[in-house]
Amino acid sequence: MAEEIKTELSAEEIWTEEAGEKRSIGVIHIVITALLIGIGFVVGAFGSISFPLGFGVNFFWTGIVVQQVGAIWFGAWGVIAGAIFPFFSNAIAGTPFYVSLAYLPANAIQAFLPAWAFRRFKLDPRMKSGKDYLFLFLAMVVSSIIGALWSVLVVLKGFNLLTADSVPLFIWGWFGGNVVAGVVFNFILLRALSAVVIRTTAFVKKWWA
Amino acid sequence: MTEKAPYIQVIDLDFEYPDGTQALKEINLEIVKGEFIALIGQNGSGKTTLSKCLNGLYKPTAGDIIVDGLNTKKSSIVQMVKRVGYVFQNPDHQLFNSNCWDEIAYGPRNIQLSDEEVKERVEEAIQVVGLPKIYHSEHPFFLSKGLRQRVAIASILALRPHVIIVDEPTTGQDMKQSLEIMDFLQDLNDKHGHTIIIITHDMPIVGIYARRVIAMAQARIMADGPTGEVFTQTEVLEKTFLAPPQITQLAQADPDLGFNPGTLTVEDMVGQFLEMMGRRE
Amino acid sequence: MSNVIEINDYSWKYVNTRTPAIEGINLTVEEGNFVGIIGPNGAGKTTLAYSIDGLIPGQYNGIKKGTVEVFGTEVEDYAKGELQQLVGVVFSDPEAQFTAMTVEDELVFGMENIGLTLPEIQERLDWVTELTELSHLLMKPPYEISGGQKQRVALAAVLAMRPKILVLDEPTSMLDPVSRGRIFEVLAKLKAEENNTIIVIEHSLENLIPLADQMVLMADGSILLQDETQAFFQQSKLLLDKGLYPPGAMHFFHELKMKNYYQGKYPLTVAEGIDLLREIKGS
Amino acid sequence: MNKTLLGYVPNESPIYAVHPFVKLFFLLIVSLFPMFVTAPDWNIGLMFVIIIFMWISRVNMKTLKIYVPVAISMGTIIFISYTVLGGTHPEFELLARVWGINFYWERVRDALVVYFRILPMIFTMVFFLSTSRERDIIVAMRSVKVPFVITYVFAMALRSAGMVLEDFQIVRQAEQARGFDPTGKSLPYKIRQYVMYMIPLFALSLRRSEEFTNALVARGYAFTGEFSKVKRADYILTHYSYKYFDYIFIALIGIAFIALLIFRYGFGYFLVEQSWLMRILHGAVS
Repeated sequence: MAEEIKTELSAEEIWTEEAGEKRSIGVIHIVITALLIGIGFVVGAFGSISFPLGFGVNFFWTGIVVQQVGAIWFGAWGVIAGAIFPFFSNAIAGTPFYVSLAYLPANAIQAFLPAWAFRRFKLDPRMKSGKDYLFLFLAMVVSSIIGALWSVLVVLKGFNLLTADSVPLFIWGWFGGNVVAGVVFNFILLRALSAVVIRTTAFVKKWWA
Repeated sequence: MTEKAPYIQVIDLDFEYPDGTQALKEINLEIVKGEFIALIGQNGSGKTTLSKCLNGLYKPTAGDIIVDGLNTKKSSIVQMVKRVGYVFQNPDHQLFNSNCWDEIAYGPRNIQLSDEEVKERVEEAIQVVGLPKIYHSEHPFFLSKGLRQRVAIASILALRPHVIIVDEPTTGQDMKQSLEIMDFLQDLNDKHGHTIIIITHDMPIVGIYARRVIAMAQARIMADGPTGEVFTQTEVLEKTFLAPPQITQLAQADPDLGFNPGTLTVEDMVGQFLEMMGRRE
Repeated sequence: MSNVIEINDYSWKYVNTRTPAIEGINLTVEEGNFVGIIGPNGAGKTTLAYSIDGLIPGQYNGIKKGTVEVFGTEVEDYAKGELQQLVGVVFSDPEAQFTAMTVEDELVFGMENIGLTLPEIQERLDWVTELTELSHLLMKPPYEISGGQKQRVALAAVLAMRPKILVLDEPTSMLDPVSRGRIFEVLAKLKAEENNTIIVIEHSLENLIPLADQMVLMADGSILLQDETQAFFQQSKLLLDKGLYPPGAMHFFHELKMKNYYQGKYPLTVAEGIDLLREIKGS
Repeated sequence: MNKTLLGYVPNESPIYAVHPFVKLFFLLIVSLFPMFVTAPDWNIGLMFVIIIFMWISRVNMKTLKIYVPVAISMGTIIFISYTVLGGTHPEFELLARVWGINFYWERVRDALVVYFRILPMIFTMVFFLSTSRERDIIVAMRSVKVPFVITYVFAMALRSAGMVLEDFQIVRQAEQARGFDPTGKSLPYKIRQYVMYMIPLFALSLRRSEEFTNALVARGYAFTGEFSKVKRADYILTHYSYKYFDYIFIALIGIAFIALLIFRYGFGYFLVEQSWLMRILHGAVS
């Protein structure tokens, strides 16, 4: 491994297949999905227990990093893991089964959107330019707004857990808890490990392989 | 030999994990500056736990550990890391930064040294472990296990602890790499006066390098003494599921052949043999 | 005896690396042979093991030249999952191989994968747990047992699939001397009772030498030496040059030979060494 | 002691005799009960029933301590949501007015209704987690024929969660061994600590993903292709069989749910208006 060539890939090259390159779904993707669920389970539960607002909503949700960085690196597998693991981490942190289940689409969107932005706009996961930061930040904000609206309006209201007047608090709670944690973790983690990840076989260029 | 005051004193140490597992029982131990010790025993015998107690990562459940006059129970992390450094078994657990230079600088920065001092210590540590320049800006993830281990050792060295504990330095290394790492630990011991403690399963390595062996089994110390002596205590070794290196076994096998049962290295054995042949001629 | 493995002019270069991990290797292994492979780290031993099991090129990207044939068929021509029924691999870190909650599930996993029926699974489970002395641990989580037991579980999990070829990649590098000995005891039983072809990659030669029929020395991606064990170790100088230290007894006699105190063959075990010493001293 | 997802249950516990599927069924169905019940009386009753089940199963009640802060913070949030953030409602009965905040009876009542609805739901979850081992969940999933790859991902995820927890401890120690001391430091400094944790955790997982994959492939596991369609023997299920009482439990849970629905929608039971607890409370505060 030590004699690895340092080929500086451009952001464009990271996301495009070389001529003749064969990429296919393999056992490694199943494993990655499982490992991401595992990390998310621990990291997410940690956030949910440490900074609770209630019903799995919290001020500083560390799980977001697994959700968003995971999907940027591992495409659809990261999205799947990002949608599923909050179910378990919330459960451990004391969120009722069906409430957790109903958060699923919100979590899927939060994982999907940044991953989509990176692939659509050919951003560099190693965070090389201001554009990378700006677009990731926007993706984080937009996805968290959608996530917050879904989870609070559809779920908490749907389950009749909140009054209409307290909805803003929870929307802000969910949104802020995600974006603040995301800002703290996402950039640093991407900077620290993207260079490593894109050279591994587990890295997903398109959505599935 | 003059009687030196011990640098580390372990008094009636017990350690229990939060889940109730008794990991260490009635440990009493004195370590003097400049020793080269091998901590041996089966997996799960308590070697790693003891090491983590020595540098204050674990606080004793009962008993005390005094390092350089400080009780580990009452000392801060910074006080301890300047005295006892512990290199983790799996280097991946202790690599936090995205290039080797920053990784080695991480510790010194944590204890809030000035930039110049950080630089000086990193350069020194890099030199001591012999990390080639091309790797300084490389991500530690991509280094071979042997090199990652060196970065891990350098990262501890940069804190300049007096005692350096290395957990399984030779696991997964070939013999040549093992000898390289061990030679370099021996250098630290000889030239720089560091006290070295290695945890290992590699008996030939113990025979060649360690001057003192502490053998553990079931959370207790079963034997403690000069290497050659411990390797002759066959009953104790059986209890600790250990066997002396093959050369020692050869020397011990037939007392009539007249080899010293405490023989540790091939060179030693050859020397004895030549002496015998010389005497006969 | 027929050849179960035939490797011809085989090279493999991982993507992103400068030099091939393996270059121009030729190797044949006869059915039922016990082969030891030694060499410094980075010699390509693991790459060779993965190539025999189809992990290369299946799971890794790279460039392949030459052929690797197992039971007369090129590894790439096997269907996914088919080759692994013929070749079993045990890795050096037992813990990294566990994915089940109990030792029993761990042992059963592979057997279920290859579609065995319940009675077959039960029968093999009994056989393998007795062979590896694991019966009392079946209900334990595999990561809560001792290191030696873990590696026996990893070995048993592969054995339960009854592969014709067994490849062990540094199976004892994480173990203490006694646990190491017990793994080799299992291998000795297999060698005596079954007709498996066994390939062991090891740094620790003490246990390997008494069992191996053939030894292979690898360095820098090539095979430097391949011979029957006794003849192989008469080349101690080459081994020492490559940084491979023979076990104590052998090393001792090598030193004596260098000093012209000894001319014969090197002993493979301590017992042989003692006999030789008695002879020398008696003469 | 047997490790469950939430700590330990003693070796001897009647809960082991119950088929894992029954526990999963209990979680899925009983979690629904409070959604159809607004009267706190019944929901509190349900909580007591679950506590009795836990006691019978000899669950170590100490593990439940981690939920105390969750329960308190949730209670507070709900209460604030219904009072401070409850808005002005002249049509409601005003109990008190403190610093310009209106405390209406209807609002306080609704807060209690919601709180006592959410608590039993949490209790069912906790009961499930504290009596189920990882293997139970796998067995439950396999016994209802969930595709193998899903149960396996699940099993591996649980396994890796265990490893991440272990790694987390070691990484924290490794950070300390490098002189990282958060005591008495500022919040940004502490946050940096968590950021740093994350790097080795991910790096370790990346390395493991390769090892795991090799181990799975070497054990003949195929995700795609001919051999992925192999019929699995599900050996693990041979250790578990449904006994007569398992059927009784399933029937009881099912009947209770149907009865609940009939009484709720057929006869208008379980409504907050019929709650005598609320009546007593109302009498006390107004």
